[in-house]
Amino acid sequence: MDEFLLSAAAFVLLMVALGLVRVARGPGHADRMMAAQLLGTGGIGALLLVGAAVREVAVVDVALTLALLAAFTSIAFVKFMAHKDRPPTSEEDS
Amino acid sequence: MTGGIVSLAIVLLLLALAVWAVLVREAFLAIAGFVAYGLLLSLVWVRLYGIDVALTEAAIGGGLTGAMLIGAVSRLRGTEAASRSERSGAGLHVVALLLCFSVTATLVLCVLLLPEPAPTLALQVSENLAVTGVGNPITGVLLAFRALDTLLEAIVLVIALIGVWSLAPDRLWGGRPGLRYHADPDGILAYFARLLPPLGIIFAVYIFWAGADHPGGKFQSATILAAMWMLVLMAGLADTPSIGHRGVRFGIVIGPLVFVAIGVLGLFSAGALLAYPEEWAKPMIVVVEVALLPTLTLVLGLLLAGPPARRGSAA
Amino acid sequence: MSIETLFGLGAAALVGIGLYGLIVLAHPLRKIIAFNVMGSGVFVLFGALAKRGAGAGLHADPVPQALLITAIVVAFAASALAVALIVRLIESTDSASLAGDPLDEGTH
Amino acid sequence: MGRLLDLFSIVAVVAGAFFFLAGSVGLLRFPDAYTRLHALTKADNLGLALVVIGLLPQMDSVLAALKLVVVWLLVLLSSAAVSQLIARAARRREQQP
Repeated sequence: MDEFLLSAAAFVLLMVALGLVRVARGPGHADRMMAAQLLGTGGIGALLLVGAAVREVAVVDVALTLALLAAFTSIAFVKFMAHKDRPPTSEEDS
Repeated sequence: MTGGIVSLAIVLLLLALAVWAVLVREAFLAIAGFVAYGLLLSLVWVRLYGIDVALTEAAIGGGLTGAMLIGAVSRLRGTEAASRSERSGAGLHVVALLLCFSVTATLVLCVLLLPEPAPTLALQVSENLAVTGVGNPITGVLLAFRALDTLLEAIVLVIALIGVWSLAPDRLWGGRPGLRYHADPDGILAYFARLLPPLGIIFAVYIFWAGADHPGGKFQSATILAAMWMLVLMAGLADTPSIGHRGVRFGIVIGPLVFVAIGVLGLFSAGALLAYPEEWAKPMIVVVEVALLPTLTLVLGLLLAGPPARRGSAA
Repeated sequence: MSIETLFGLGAAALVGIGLYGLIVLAHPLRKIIAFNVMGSGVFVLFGALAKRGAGAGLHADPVPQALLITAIVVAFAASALAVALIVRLIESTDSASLAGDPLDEGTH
Repeated sequence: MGRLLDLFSIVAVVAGAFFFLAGSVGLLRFPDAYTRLHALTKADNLGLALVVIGLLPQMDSVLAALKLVVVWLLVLLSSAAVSQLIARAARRREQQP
């Protein structure tokens, strides 16, 4: 069983690596964001699989932290894209 | 065997992302690669049985650092193109390659020639852990056996924050850090920023509490809290406090102050700096951790927010 | 090959990659990223050493692991300070060039 | 019983891995940002969901299983919000000259 879970983790990681090609090709920032999102989800999936294989319960906590913080980083990225696409005057009042 | 393949896949992907983050043309892409790299690093820590480290890495390496770099890249104002033309000569590249190759080769030699059996303090830690009253050996090391490191770290963080603040122009001293974000008319971000923080806070409290006996603790907890705070700011639901705010400054110094006070108390009650009297070890560790939590949260969040950039309304 | 050796070798390569970027890249923000890559290489090496020290019922030596946690947090603080310096440099000179002293060249 | 649960885990995890495959292939092969987003959300929501469902029987406590479900819900939530924002950003880009 553990062997199977580890192979599944390796497979998911491989798929994530494939998705990274999209980061390289673009063309827009939106596409790159999507690849980053896939990487986040795939990374969390691989982490859960590895955690179950090595019977380390606390890995679920790591996955929870990642899920929370990945959401936060994604929003920072999206904010940046919005900032870049909009005329720069409306964003700040300093 | 399969475990080896997973580890190999992680290492290869990690190296590919590192090369990407260093060599890719645009800074934005380098940062996207670096965030992915941070995520993979937490997988590395899980493979190396450092769950506490994995938690910290997931929170800081993948989360806060990425958000901070993204914030910086949006303020580069076209300096990127300028510095691309500022190419270093081929000679420097060759010398750099040679240097890096020899550094890596030396490290490889060191890794291959490590002493057997490996030196370790695991035995001493697990023998003495019972005295501290905590069950997580990492927490025991952080707050009892190597408490001085943790104390100095808390102080270093405060100094880093003062360093960041001191970069403000004179007229803005005491003002509010960062941009004022306006509530997103689209509403999704605002909705998200109302939904996520309560969940984040519950989880942060859980991680904080779990830290005594299981992986977790104040660093991870404070990072999550800081991220949730920044999320609320980015959605425009609240404004960053001005750096002259009394409560903020009090929160920033409370952790190190309590830590030092308890450390000095140890001189009288247990005969050494930062020593805990035997019965009182656990409660004192809890007091220090609770005091450090607001300090770490405020410092991490404000480091992310940057130096004051606007005049505070009531500084 | 043991998992410690594998990650140790990977870490050695990461240090080299990061150091190369730190020297060659011109833009300071890129230097920070490269520096973080180099630093994480050191961290992973440290983690591999911690794993080697497993014993007494623990999967790894907790002392280097605890130091790693402080190291990660301090690395973040140092990067934040460096980023603030760069943003200030750009705001006051409109350039991110580290070559020479901008005040001498009279850009403002 | 344990055998049966293991089998259930294997089937669910394999199905989840398939959706990750589909998501990656879609991200690479689909022609524009919106269809790629469609492919991505399949990996996000279904792929991770199936992996989580598959791992549920492998958890040794109810709390751990509950946290596993929360991980999935969090990813679902942020994926929904972020996809919206990504699609909006893609559209804004299109409307600009």
